[in-house]
Amino acid sequence: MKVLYFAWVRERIGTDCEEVSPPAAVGDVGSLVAWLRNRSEGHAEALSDLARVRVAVNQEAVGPDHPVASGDEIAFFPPMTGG
Amino acid sequence: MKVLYFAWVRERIGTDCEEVSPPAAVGDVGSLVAWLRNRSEGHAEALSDLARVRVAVNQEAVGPDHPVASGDEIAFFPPMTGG
Amino acid sequence: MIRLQREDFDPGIELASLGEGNPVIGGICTFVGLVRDCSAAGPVTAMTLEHYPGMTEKELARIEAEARARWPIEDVLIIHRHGRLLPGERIVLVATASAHRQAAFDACQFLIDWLKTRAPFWKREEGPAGARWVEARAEDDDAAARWREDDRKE
Amino acid sequence: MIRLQREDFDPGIELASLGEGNPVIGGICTFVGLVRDCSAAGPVTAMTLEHYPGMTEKELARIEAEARARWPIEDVLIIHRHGRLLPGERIVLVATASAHRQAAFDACQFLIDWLKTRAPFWKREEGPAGARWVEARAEDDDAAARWREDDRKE
Repeated sequence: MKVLYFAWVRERIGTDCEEVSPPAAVGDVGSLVAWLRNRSEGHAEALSDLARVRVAVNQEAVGPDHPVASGDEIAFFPPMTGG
Repeated sequence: MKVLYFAWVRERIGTDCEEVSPPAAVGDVGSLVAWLRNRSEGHAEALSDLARVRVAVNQEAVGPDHPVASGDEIAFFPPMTGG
Repeated sequence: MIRLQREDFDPGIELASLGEGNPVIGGICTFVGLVRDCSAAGPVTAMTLEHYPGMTEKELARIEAEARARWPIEDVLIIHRHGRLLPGERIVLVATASAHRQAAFDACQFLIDWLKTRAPFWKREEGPAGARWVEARAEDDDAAARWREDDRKE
Repeated sequence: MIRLQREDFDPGIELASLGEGNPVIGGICTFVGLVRDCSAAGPVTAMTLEHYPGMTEKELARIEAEARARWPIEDVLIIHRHGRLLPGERIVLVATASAHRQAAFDACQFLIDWLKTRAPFWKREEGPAGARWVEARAEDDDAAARWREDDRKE
């Protein structure tokens, strides 16, 4: 699956996009976040507090229980500040 | 004093402006209206129902108790419908 | 700024100078009112706006002053036309510029609500059945009543 | 209509075609957001708007659809810029055309309120002390929360 990062999440992780292949047990957003935290110190820090980070699966805002599957586009970013 | 009429008040009275010299006893808007009603059938009809007519004295909206004096500009018109 | 005129106006040109170069402004809210081809009373082929020269300018100035007293507004523009207009033509433009969007929205809505019930304009509609004076609408009175006189934010 | 672009836009030109020739339209409400030279965090010398290409367009389309479901809107225009902007520059334009002014005002305010909390844009401000990501504001969440999901007028 493709994982995208935006704004300060992107800066802390150090990349805007990565292809990842988590184990089959990673079936929802919450377990994906737990798995991503182990990839680097930047991941651990950026994704440490899920209250500060929003998630989209296939370009739609979702909660931590939302399923994820290979082929999905998952994005992590701070609360929006446009307009 | 100068009396102005607008919209359907103007049409019913048949003029947009007249100079009038009411007796000294005519000291407020209410008594002026009562006096104007005697000038013509058009006046009587246009000013018959004060709930349907607004009044301005010297270009400021006022109520029936507002004083009027010679030299004043008094206007009668329906509720506003601009914008 | 207040303008009363017979001729049409170009909202783009008018808005370009609103609060120009004032870096405090974060939002501009604009309302433009147009002649519809149909009203509560039926089809409308034309509309004539009568007004009270002298009082109109004064009343619009009072309404602008009231808005400025209630909200932190950086700039205001009110343009109102009079004379005979056809469906689709612009009647009125009200615009407010403020540091904050809520103040811009509230002040703009206040201005058009008060203008509709306080500025001395009267509309006469023409239709297939002849001409008729537009009746004041209870909804407009209700809209204006939202902004009570004693509601100043100061 | 929704447009996402780096370059500036001319509100006058954009609004000219909004609901053009639709004689049902009685009111057009427009909000334009500008870069201020000062924010809650201090002086601002420039601002960069990052966004999520693909999701941004989808989210703006969802927000437009929601507004059309809630109010009798004849036309909608949303233009949002991204990239680096200087104080005084336009960021966003939201405009709504409706038969009635209250619907135009409400829908316009709804669109900007939802856009601020739902469209994937992030602002990075530059100032004398360096650059910082703008924090989401509780006021914007409160403004968006006025329009509850289950509040559809239909």
